[in-house]
Amino acid sequence: MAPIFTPRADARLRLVLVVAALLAVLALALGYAWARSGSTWAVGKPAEQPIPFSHAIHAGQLGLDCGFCHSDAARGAGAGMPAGELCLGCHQRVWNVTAQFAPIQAAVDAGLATQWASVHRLPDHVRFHHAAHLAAGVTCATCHGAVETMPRTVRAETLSMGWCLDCHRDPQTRGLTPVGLGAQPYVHAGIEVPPLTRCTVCHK
Amino acid sequence: MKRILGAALYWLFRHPPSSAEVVLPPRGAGTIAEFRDADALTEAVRAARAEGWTLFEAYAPHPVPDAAEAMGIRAAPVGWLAAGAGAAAMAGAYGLTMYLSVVDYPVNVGGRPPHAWPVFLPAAYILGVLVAALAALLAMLWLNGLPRLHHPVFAARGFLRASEDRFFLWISPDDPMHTPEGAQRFLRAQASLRVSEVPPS
Amino acid sequence: MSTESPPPSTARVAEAALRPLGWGGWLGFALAGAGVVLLAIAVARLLWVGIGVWGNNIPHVWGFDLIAYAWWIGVANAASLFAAVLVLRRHGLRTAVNRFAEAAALAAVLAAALYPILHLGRPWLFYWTLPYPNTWGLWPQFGSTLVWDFWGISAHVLVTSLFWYVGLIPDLATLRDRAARHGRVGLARFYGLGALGWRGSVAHWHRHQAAYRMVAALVLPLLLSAQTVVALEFAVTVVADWHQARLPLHFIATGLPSGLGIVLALAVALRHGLSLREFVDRDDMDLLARLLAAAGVAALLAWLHEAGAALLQEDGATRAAFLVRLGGPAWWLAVVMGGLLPQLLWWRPLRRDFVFVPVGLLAAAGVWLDRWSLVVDGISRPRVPFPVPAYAPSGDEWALLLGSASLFALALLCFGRFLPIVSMYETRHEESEHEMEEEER
Amino acid sequence: MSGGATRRDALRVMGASIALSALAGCDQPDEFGHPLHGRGRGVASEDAVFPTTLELDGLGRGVLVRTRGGHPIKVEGNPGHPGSLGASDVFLESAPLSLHAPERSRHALQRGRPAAPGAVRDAFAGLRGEGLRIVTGPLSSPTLRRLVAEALEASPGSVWHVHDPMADPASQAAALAAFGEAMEVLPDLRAARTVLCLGADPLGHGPAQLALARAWREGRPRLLVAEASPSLTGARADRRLALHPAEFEPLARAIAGELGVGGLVAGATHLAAASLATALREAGPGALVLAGRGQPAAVHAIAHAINAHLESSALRLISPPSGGGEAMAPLEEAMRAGEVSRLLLLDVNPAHDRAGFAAAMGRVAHSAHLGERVDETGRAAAWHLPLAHPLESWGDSRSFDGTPGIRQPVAPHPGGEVRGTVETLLALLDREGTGRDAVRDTWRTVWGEVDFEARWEEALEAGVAGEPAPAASLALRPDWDFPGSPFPPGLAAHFAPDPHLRAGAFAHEAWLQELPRPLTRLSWGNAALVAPETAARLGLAAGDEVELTLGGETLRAPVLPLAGQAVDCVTLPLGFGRRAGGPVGEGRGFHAAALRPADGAWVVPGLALRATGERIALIARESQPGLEPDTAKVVAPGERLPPFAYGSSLHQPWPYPGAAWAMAIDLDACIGCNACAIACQAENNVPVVGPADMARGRGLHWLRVERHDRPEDRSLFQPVPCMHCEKAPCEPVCPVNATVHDHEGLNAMVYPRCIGTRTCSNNCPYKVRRFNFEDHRRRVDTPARNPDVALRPRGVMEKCTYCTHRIQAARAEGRLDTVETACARACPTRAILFGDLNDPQSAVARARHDPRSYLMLEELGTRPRTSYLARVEEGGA
Repeated sequence: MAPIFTPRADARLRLVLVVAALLAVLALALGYAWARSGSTWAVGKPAEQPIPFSHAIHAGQLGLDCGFCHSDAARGAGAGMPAGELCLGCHQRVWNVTAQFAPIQAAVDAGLATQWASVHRLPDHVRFHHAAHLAAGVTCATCHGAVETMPRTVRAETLSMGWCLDCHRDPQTRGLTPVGLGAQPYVHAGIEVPPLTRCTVCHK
Repeated sequence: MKRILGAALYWLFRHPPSSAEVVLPPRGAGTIAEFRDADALTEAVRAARAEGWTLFEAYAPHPVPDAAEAMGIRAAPVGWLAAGAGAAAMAGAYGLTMYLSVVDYPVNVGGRPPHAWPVFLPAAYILGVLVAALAALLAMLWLNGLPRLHHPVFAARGFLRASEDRFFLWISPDDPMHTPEGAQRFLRAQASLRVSEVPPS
Repeated sequence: MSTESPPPSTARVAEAALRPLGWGGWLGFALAGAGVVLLAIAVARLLWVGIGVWGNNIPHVWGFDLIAYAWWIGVANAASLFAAVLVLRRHGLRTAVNRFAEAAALAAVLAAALYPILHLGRPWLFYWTLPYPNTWGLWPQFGSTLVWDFWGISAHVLVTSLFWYVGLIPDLATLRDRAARHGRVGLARFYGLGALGWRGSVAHWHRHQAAYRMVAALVLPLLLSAQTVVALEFAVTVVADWHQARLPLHFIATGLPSGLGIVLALAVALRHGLSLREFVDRDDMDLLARLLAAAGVAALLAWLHEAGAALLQEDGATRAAFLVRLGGPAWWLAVVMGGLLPQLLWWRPLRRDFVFVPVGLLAAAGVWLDRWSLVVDGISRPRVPFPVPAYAPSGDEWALLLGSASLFALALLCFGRFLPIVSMYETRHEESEHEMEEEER
Repeated sequence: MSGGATRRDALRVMGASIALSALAGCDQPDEFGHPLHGRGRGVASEDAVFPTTLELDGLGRGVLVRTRGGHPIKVEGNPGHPGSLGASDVFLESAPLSLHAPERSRHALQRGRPAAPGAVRDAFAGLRGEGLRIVTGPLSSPTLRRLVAEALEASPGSVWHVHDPMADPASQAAALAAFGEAMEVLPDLRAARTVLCLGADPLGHGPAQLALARAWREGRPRLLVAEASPSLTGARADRRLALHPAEFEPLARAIAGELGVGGLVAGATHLAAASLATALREAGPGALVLAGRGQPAAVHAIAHAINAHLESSALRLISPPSGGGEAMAPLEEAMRAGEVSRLLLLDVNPAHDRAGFAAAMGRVAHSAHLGERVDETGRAAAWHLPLAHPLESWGDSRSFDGTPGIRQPVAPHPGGEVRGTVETLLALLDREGTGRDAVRDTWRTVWGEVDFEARWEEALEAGVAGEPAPAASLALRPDWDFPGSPFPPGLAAHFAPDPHLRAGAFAHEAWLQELPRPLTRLSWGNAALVAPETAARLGLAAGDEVELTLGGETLRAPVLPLAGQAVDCVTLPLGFGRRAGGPVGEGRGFHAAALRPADGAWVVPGLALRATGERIALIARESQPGLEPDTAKVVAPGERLPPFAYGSSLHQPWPYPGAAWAMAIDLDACIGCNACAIACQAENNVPVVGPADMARGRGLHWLRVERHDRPEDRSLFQPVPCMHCEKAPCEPVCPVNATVHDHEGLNAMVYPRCIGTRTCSNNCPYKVRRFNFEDHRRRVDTPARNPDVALRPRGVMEKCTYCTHRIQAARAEGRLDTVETACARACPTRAILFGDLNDPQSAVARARHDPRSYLMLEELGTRPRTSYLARVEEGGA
């Protein structure tokens, strides 16, 4: 009687095995890439803002200092968003297109806060202190990118934990000088321990 | 690159698989003899070796160590491959553990030193055993040339009983000494129940 | 085809796998299937609502989950330990029971493997115990017994199934040819794929035997380590009653009656359910029964040691904690059901199939109660003053337990339905060896 | 957070599909496009702290309120205010929680239905005029007293009644008899040497607790306590007697007799009298006798007499800051008689506290109730007017010693029809102007126009607006004594405020409902407290339901046998059995006030009690003893404990350069007031799990206060936070590095990394780790939450962090030497010390070398950073 498997069967078997293996590898590779791709982290995606504010004009063409509007960055945890009064203070004189500033005007009149959409919001369990980073020598652009070139503000970095650790593992080699006794590396059992990678440094 | 790809495709789709024992139609697929028990088969194998046949296979429904020895088959490589793979896996696992928890991200866990070697051992050990077992199976398959779903001998008359209660000796047509007549003559000389030509498949 | 010789002895086994399913089989599948559906519901509720659906609290953070896990591992452990020893010793009993002992072990490991994942507060993140490159740059804590256990349980599943499959390859070839003879080509192809083109050349056999023994030899240390890791999850803690070096040994010893008890009950089911009395014959059953009794002795020694060490040798806290366990019924029931009951089997007149089933299952249940005594009663009194409400398992937990048992049953039914439950080639081998001996005489 | 929630939900559902890509190394990107508040006018983006005043029983305590983005997130004591001295209690700590309670009234209701816009004006119009009755709580507020007085003038024949369920008529009567005018005794526990408390509970919860507890801690007088039901003072007593209510007067008279107090009309004998009298005599002017709430007037009078006789220097007499006002009984009579047509109830709930009041209100044509929520009174009244939260409106008050303070709003006023008490009275008087103006007017009249603005600013900044009331020097009148009719023996009903709910005013605070009571350990309910002997005699066990009959009224309640309870005295905690006022309080426990007679008596004889055979599940978080002996050590005075002996270790200890945070808890100072526990809950967004899960043992309190038994049925309280062991057993068992040590020795819990194996909790010998069996985030995520502490999702562990966020904030502000955890900040007796071990000068470092210092479960070698100071008792352990 005829054998139950023709010679072709072996070829098919091998084909199936090889394709399955390739698919598995492909899936893992795709997952790996996806997790690290900028789009996954909303890099370069602008958020809906109450008014079409352009950093390119203010920080770029006019050359305003970041601290002019984000005045808390140098001393506080949050960088602070400008009060409506600050915006209108200038814009009553220059470029006072009232229609455009209606949302801010409304907020100011109501004594309420202007609701900007955050582009760099970190998860609830993360503590980020602007002043500490500026004091250590980190520039605004390190995390926020070249905002002075951005007509619509977008995220420049993934802000993933791994990305933070790139600096925190060894700030000194990047020319940064973290302040505070607790920030100096120390050796235990012959192994140098970078203190800025401890959980409580960044986590609530 | 192109060449590699071509080679791969050839390996995938080559048909029929080119292997020492394989014959291409329309030639006959060798000569086969059927035996009643293991002893007869073992004798036949010894005789075949004595007469200088080189490309032949003996089939049995259960292990026949004597016959295997008579054919000069060595099983040791299986064990060695498995052991080697296991040891390598064990070392690799420990190395990875150590690198990740000492070099890559040292953490103060319960006041232990980063390189707390005793607690790194169990996982490494288990991994070693796992890989060794896998290697044993793969080594066996590889040395046996399996998986191989199709084989000419399956076409032989009554060969289905080879997996139950019959013993067979098959001489490949590629054997330099092989001629249908010569093979049949030799096989009939053994205590075979029946000798037949394997039809091409 | 040649039909002049008598049909081979193992034909019955092969036919058992090929003949259509009887009403009893259908019933079995229906029941087990229903149980597995229940399991699916319990798991869905668990994932959606959370651990809150269970009866756990602080300090009883573990309950049925860890009890069932430790217990299933014990069953699997004892069963494949038993099978591996038979193979290595080339014991006559192996032809009869080691194939389904391996199968039982495999099914038990599958049931056990549910729990390590499902008991998590966030089960969908179980893979965080794997060292894979993630965007946090974080790694598992390799010192944790739970990480060891992750590898332990994965290795346990894989190696147990390897052990089972390697032994199965030649018999799959037999089924392939059987099916071909019946002209059922589809079925033949199905088995043929599993057989990987096995054609039984003596070379195949030679290397196959080497690999089979190799895996069997590897099963032993693996089982010990798998069981030990489970035990270490308790032993490395500072919980007064758990923090003891004797625990791994205790788990292995007390695990034996559970595995052997279940194998014994299954053997009876085979003898009658699939009417394979001559393959699993009286002597086999006798031997198995006496093994269970012996396992009972081992377990009794373990319990004796436990009590002695805790009461005479350990510090005050441990003694107090153990007295709490003695206060509950679980410990005593475990000793009676898992240790004393099997002792009856030393007595020949009691070695009857209708005795084996209840004794075997009760022994297994007894071991489950031992795990309860450890996991629940063992932490019912913390070292410091603390309000401790009683641990009351919820319906979801019972459903999960029942479900995992059904999974076990379903796996075994599938195995018994489609595969040879007795190792055919080894039976043949044995017979041929007998013939030779007779010839020599 | 909602973004986070959905993110996690999504994961929960499609966990499997995510798993693949995740295996390849992805975690969830954070949420994107959350609103970020630009600064509103006058709103700081960082914290702002406002001093203000919050009232308890009408008496003010100065607080500092921390706000973020204009929302109060934490209340702490104002060090400059005599009513708090920088500490806080459970009531102050839970104030911000009720700000965002969903059941709060926002609109006026007419007969239960939303009133038409503007109709509220008619309501006030209807109130003005002939025979207006104004019911308030006890008023210490100068402004309110002024406005009430003006309202009375405005409408002829109107009367001001004070409804105070916590009032003690007997003591007022006694003061009148003893001194001829209403006087209040301010004990000075700092100066006292021996204090005899006859049912008095100076260390117990109340408007003066914080000050008295601090004074007790500093002076450490000898406490001799005779009481019918266990109290916090009794727990800390040096000698404690459990007396049946009938025994107090005889005891008092006997002591007075022993001391030869003049003017004693009737004598008596009591076994304990001699020894107590001797103790008092030895103390001389340092002796002090305090008679407590519920004692007959005679006992109060005798206490005054003994103090006068011994020329005690440990007390001050002041005129009560919240005196005045008519009683309620006549009002109720008049209402029943239908003689009352206009009734205004300002932030009081007599319909709950007084059995027949709701019915009587039915006969009042025009009644209006001002309250934060529609409570029993609000339901019975024709009008319900929404009251602004104390943190939202202007006001002022006096503390227990008469020190005035101004209450300034720290949260935005809800506006609309919501009014503060002051604004409501202004509306009644049909005056223009805001509450702020009214308060300023009051103080302008007090201070005069001269540099008023400066004083006003100063008062606002200091949180204190003047001096304590002057001490009156009054001679004891010769005819001070009036023997009351002897108290009959037999079962007596003893009404008592619930430690957390008072008479029910705090029944809506979920934190206070859930936190186990210090002594009964009850949560989410009350029980009739009986002596174990009584329970044995009646064959009752904890949770058995009994039917209580008193003065014709009957009531069903579960019993709880309580060691230290006087035989034949049944204590009935008030504040429960609410039938309105929001889901948190409604239907919890039994309504003890229903049995209370109209005269507001605290102790009533002739209670009948019979078992119904039913059972009621009590949620009593009573701890069973641990396996290890003496986790709470007691030493004799001067006794030294052995220095720490760490277990030996294979590994060299991990170095901690920089700071090494540690805590020391003085068991000898702890009075078990639970302030630390609630402060921790407020600071760390600890969720409320509800009665069902509390009963199951799933409470999430990070800091628990254990109660240990001491001789004479006294108690030792032991706060148990995380020990932050240097060799933490919880860390090595975690498979994913979710709990690890940081470089300053904190045992960190990383919520986002936790997968919920719970093995760390299993391995924590101190049982301080809590597990989120459910997702509580939505309920916690109000504007009152602490934004510096992350919310924990379902299935993760959590525990005390040593307030690591406060450490980080302090580091950022460069004031690491002053960092304090929330519990340490709240503690009225400064029993909890926190600081840096590497700094030898820090209080913690010094406490570690105290001879009383010890570590819990030291023998395990876990090297806790939290150490304890043993309690000191005569004769030691």
